[in-house]
Amino acid sequence: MNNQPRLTLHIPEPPARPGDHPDFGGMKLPKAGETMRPDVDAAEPTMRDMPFGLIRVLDDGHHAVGPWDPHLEADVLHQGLRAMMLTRAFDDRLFRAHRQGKTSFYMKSTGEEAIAVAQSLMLDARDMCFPTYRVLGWLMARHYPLLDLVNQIFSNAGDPLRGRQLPILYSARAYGFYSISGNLGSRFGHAVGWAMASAYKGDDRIALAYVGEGTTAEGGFHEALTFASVYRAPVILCVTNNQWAISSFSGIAGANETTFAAKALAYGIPGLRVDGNDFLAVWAATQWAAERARLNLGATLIELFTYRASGHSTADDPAKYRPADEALQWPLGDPIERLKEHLIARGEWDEERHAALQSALEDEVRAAVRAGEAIGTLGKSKPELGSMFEDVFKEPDWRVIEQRREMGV
Amino acid sequence: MNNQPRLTLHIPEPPARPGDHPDFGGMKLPKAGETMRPDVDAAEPTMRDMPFGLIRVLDDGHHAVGPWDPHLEADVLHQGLRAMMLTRAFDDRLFRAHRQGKTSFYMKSTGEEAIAVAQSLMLDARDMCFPTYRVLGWLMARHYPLLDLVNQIFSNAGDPLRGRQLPILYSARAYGFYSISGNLGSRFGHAVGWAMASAYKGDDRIALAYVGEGTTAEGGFHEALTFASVYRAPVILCVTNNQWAISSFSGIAGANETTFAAKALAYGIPGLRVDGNDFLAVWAATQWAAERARLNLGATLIELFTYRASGHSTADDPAKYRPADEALQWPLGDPIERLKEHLIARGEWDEERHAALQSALEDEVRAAVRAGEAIGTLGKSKPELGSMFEDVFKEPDWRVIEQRREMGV
Amino acid sequence: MPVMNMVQALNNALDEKLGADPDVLIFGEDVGYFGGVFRVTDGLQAKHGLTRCFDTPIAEGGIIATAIGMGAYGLRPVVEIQFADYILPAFDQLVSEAARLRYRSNGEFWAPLTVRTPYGGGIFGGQTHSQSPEAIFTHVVGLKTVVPSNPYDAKGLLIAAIEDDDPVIMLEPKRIYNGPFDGHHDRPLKTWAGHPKAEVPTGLYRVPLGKAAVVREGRAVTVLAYGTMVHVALAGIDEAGVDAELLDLRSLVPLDIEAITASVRKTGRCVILHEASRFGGFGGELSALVQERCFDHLKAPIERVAGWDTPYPHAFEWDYFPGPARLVTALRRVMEY
Amino acid sequence: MPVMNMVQALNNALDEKLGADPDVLIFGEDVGYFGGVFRVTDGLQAKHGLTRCFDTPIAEGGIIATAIGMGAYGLRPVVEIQFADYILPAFDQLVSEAARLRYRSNGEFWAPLTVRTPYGGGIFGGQTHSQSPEAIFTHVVGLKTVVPSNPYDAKGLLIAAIEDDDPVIMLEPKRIYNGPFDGHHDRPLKTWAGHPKAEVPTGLYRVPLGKAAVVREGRAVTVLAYGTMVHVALAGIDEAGVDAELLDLRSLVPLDIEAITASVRKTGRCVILHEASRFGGFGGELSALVQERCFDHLKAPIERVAGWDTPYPHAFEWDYFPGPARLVTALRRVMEY
Ligand SMILES: Cc1ncc(C[n+]2csc(CCOP(=O)(O)OP(=O)(O)O)c2C)c(N)n1
Ligand SMILES: Cc1ncc(C[n+]2csc(CCOP(=O)(O)OP(=O)(O)O)c2C)c(N)n1
Ligand SMILES: [Mg+2]
Ligand SMILES: [Mg+2]
Repeated sequence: MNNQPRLTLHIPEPPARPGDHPDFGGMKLPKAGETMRPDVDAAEPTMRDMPFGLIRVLDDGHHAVGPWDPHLEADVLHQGLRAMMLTRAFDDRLFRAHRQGKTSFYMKSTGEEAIAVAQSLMLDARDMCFPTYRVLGWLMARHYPLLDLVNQIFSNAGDPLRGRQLPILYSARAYGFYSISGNLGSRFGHAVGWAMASAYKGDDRIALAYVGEGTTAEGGFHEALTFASVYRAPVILCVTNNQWAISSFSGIAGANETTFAAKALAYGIPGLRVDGNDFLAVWAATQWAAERARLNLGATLIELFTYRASGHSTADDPAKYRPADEALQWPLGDPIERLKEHLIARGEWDEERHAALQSALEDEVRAAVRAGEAIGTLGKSKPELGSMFEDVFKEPDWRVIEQRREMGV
Repeated sequence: MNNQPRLTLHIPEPPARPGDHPDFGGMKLPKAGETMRPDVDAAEPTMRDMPFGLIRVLDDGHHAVGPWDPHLEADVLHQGLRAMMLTRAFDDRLFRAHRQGKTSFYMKSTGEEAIAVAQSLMLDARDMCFPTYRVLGWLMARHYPLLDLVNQIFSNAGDPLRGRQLPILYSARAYGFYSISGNLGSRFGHAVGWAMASAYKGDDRIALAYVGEGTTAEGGFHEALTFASVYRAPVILCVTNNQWAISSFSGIAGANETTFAAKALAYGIPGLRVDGNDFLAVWAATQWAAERARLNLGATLIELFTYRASGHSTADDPAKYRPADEALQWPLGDPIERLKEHLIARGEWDEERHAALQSALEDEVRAAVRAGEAIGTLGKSKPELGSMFEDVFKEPDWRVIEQRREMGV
Repeated sequence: MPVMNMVQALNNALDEKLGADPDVLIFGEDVGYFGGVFRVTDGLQAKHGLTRCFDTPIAEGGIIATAIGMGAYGLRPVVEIQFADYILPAFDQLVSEAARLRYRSNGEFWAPLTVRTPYGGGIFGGQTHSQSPEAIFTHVVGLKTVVPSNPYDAKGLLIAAIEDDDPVIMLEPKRIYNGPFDGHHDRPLKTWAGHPKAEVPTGLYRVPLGKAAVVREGRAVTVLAYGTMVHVALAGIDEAGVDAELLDLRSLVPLDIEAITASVRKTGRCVILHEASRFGGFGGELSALVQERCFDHLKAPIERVAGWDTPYPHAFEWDYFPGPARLVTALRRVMEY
Repeated sequence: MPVMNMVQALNNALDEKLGADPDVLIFGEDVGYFGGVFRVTDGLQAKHGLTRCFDTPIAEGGIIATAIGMGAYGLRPVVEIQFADYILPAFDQLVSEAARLRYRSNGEFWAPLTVRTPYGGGIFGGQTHSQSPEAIFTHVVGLKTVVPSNPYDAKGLLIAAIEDDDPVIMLEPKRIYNGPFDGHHDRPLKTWAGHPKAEVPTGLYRVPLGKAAVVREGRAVTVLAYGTMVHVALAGIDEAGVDAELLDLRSLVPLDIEAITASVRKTGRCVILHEASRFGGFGGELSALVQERCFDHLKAPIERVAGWDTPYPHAFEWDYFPGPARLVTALRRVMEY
């Protein structure tokens, strides 16, 4: 052993830090249309290279190409575009509301809007999404009332969650949107259990769940995948790889060693790697996975390859740890721009209509925020105080009854 | 969706239950010598089929064949054979000691002896093993005193762990053997941390850790592999796939969907699948992984394909959940028999010497048990009572000082 | 009336709930074909079918997460954690998810799961098959924790737990699965036969969560206990020869504060008995509550008799275990105060 | 002497330990290049090198497991869990492994790790960035738990924790990272400037684990507090106008039982203040201990002022938080008893 090198501890580092020039040139990106589309019932061994491809539909000329083209009606694309634009307009406005002191916290999904919007539109109303904090698009695509969002963010008297939760940790059962919590990843396994319950009951509803690429390191991620694989749960398990987990680049989660989609290989389930900024690709991959799930073929893991164009949250300043212009260099572009250009290329859209829609959506958001402000921003208006003692259990026990009395409410 | 089938919940079941005829005929087993041996510094993408092969060296005629033949001296093989036979003799004797009421619990490693013995001999004295309860062979290969084992099992005045632990949950730092605990899998990550520490210090020591195939489902397994991969820890992570986890067949851990070695693909590290009943194959795979580790090339996952020939523990009756003769049908035979036949085929061994060794080892074990009994079996002799209040912390605090006083010791 | 031990009573409760409610299902490590390492689910898969009672991967966090998701869908999962010592990998799921889902979603989702798990020592299980983790659950808002001490209560509490719309942890004192145990480990084993609480009615009945049982009436001192310790308490009271009132708490959360308060106000003395380590144990909460609510009635300090502040050592099981002798000492001290 | 806030004092402790001991290293989520979401590790990677202070995957259990393995090798890892709410996925590692390794191996291996984690509410963090989980650690035999209330103690306790050969959890009250906070959330923010305990010497010094500090001497009632609540207690005592003695416990395990007992024996009254939910909280243990050891000296019931038995609701942060008003009520009640 003595003439062998001394061991050294390897700590991964991102290619560029503040002051460096961001360079995605080394990134190997298959062309649109290049990655094959297996049959949904293809044998697992034949799909083992899927995690190393990249499902892309929109080419550089904004045309839909290749085996994954879902051949969507323009109508669906218009719905998608609108929901994505609404998501971004809402994010921008509410982020500013935080800066103005109107609430305690906010998180944007800028650059990632295609993911939740396409998946929300693709799945059924009766299916259930187990969200992260970065999939507002799901609710936007399903026309969740903006005012309810604003009231939740302001924790005011109109808050549908009665002030219980940090801003944006929504719950919206009627919209197929499970309760979010601050804890990363701890609902991934709930999606599997929910899907198993649907199968147990002979129902036809399926579940979809999200985690960020950083969160894939949690043990619960593995446990959820193990259960999903063993019981062939009808669930779509999504990893939103936006390259960053607060200040940690994806290499800290293992991205330098393999893809996140490759984690599917550990469980013998298909792992798709998808351009997350390509609305059509996200739709197509989701459709494929949903079909598998509904045919009792089990779970699919989907890595949605994207980029977190904004800071992590209002508490974050990304210029401290990555080049300020890194987002602009992202080789897969902006999902809204790309869908817009596709519609224009199809002759279904133009710049004027786009600008008009943009300003209509901004108005809609502004009106909702005004209505929320009229009820009250954080601390200026509250749900009924006594409600803080409700729902600890279905029926209160003597502890909260006594404590509520002590508070005099 | 309406003309689609109703969902059903899939619960995996083993091929045979008590009363059925065990049939391993469907098992796809590559021939000895068939699975290729990549260079230790081969690129990860070129090794992605390794988890689906099976590294075997001993062929049906008991000859060592193929690229993985480690070309070992007979001397090493004799050491290995002796340690394996000693392990089995000890297991049999102490299992009976439990039946005779001499202790509270025992677990055997029958059928799996090649694994720990080969790995213990292959690695260096300064390396560290993070064991399970089924790798007694590690200590046997390194000549750990039998009497210390017996005393630990009897929790008597001679117990090196002073009565703190359930029988067989040894700790033997000087033998490169980390403290075992009843909790499954919770030391897998310690091995990674230990190996990272070695790398941090520029040392050349590496770590090896075990879990059973059932335990791979625990979240900690995934977290350990994630850290091992991200920091390229010099560690060998072993899954002992003995087909059973108490009464649950390996399909409950995902074996029907893919191999356990394939879990390596999730982390971009090599995953070797090895005939765990083939001493030479285990040695060769371990050597390959150790070389990688020492060359700063990082971690390897090894699935050791074997069969738990005995019950789970003294508390278990396997005839309740699997065919009574399933062990005999195991297509990869018995590790001791196979190494013995190989030595005979090499002209280095014969039946007489084998029988003589067997009875010498039985004598050795009997003598150790007698010596342990002379000190005392469980409850008949104890370490000093006051010692139960020591080592909670390095220095006792007032609580244990007061409580010890209350006990009058 | 059928006579059952605790294992049979629990099995019977599960059997009847599986039969009565198609939304009830059972899973956990080795609970399926084999019927569980303590045999509590014996025969249930054969009788009710593969999907009603099945084995899981060894991942306690995954088991609880799956159960929460099923609960959110509308099922009533009953899961087994093989030993309470191994519930810790699921602690985050229990605390951050099961216990908080109803509150944080303003009642949109909830987690009506029941977690059964054998706990406690006295079986030479060593450090990791002997622990009593109740205190780390009782502090968690949103979790209920119950502990039966006999077959009748075991069945009734389990049915009540399954029917409850909130997460319930049922700690099953494994030392008394097959017979009551009073701490005299050197005496012959007893079975449940002949014990009045081993008469277990067929059919669904409930022991309500939140109601203690007065096991023995008395005027001199109140003893609070649960699980195995109820039997130890009876022995200790007997040996001390004091006119003690013994409360079997049965449910730690919700706690029957009225029964406790009424008893201590009557007796003026209180001794708390549990097997878990003393420091930070549930006895601290009980002591604080009693002191707060019965201060003027107290004639002597409230005493705690509990496991030592060490792990549970294999060789010294009976030195760690707070048996009748330790209770007798405490009772005498309290009475002589 | 340099004036530091708590973040700076902690950073300084880490900086000096990294400089003095090559076996000390730091890791956790976002602690490397970025310096931690609360900036406690700011600049340490740049100054001491990539392997001395680095980012980890988001896996709290993995972080603790890695640290235990490093500790077994011989290093002294200091890890950060980004919020105490997120320490739960690592609970099994802390309890079953870190806390038990020395005992079960009869001293062959031990786990000298330090776990730093910001805890407590008052920053509008909602349910999962506000909790105070000390009680689930103080019950665990083999774990030490400390809580500083000012910059001087923060540095001294952290150094002592790192040098300790047993696992230590350091709960950092994030509400007072940048300034003392007395619970009057509607008053202007204070910084540490001018506070005597913000004078932090350079160089290595220790605040011993297990020693409480008498923050204010008094004869009428003893107030026990730690972390942020020390400042709330000062305000409440002031507003109640009582001659209270205030003990800052600093270390919950090991606990300075002598200081507590001596004080309550002197004053005859005791009020315990903590931010965690009351039921099963650490206050229960404190109350039980005080009652057991000072029974004859008690002139009034021991009171607990604590968070309610609900999750920490975002909108009602200040209704949940046990501020000075609640303490004043308790102090008056105790004094008038
Ligand atoms: C269990 C847990 N650990 C740590 C945190 C703190 N935290 C919040 S967001 C975040 C990064 C998550 O990154 P990723 O999973 O990639 O999701 P993204 O924010 O990029 O969408 C961390 C570490 C948490 N909320 N929960
Ligand atoms: C965390 C944890 N969960 C459950 C158990 C109970 N248990 C002990 S051994 C065992 C089966 C382990 O099977 P496997 O990992 O395949 O190892 P093998 O016994 O086959 O060597 C179980 C479930 C435990 N000891 N620890
Ligand atoms: Mg991310
Ligand atoms: Mg096994």
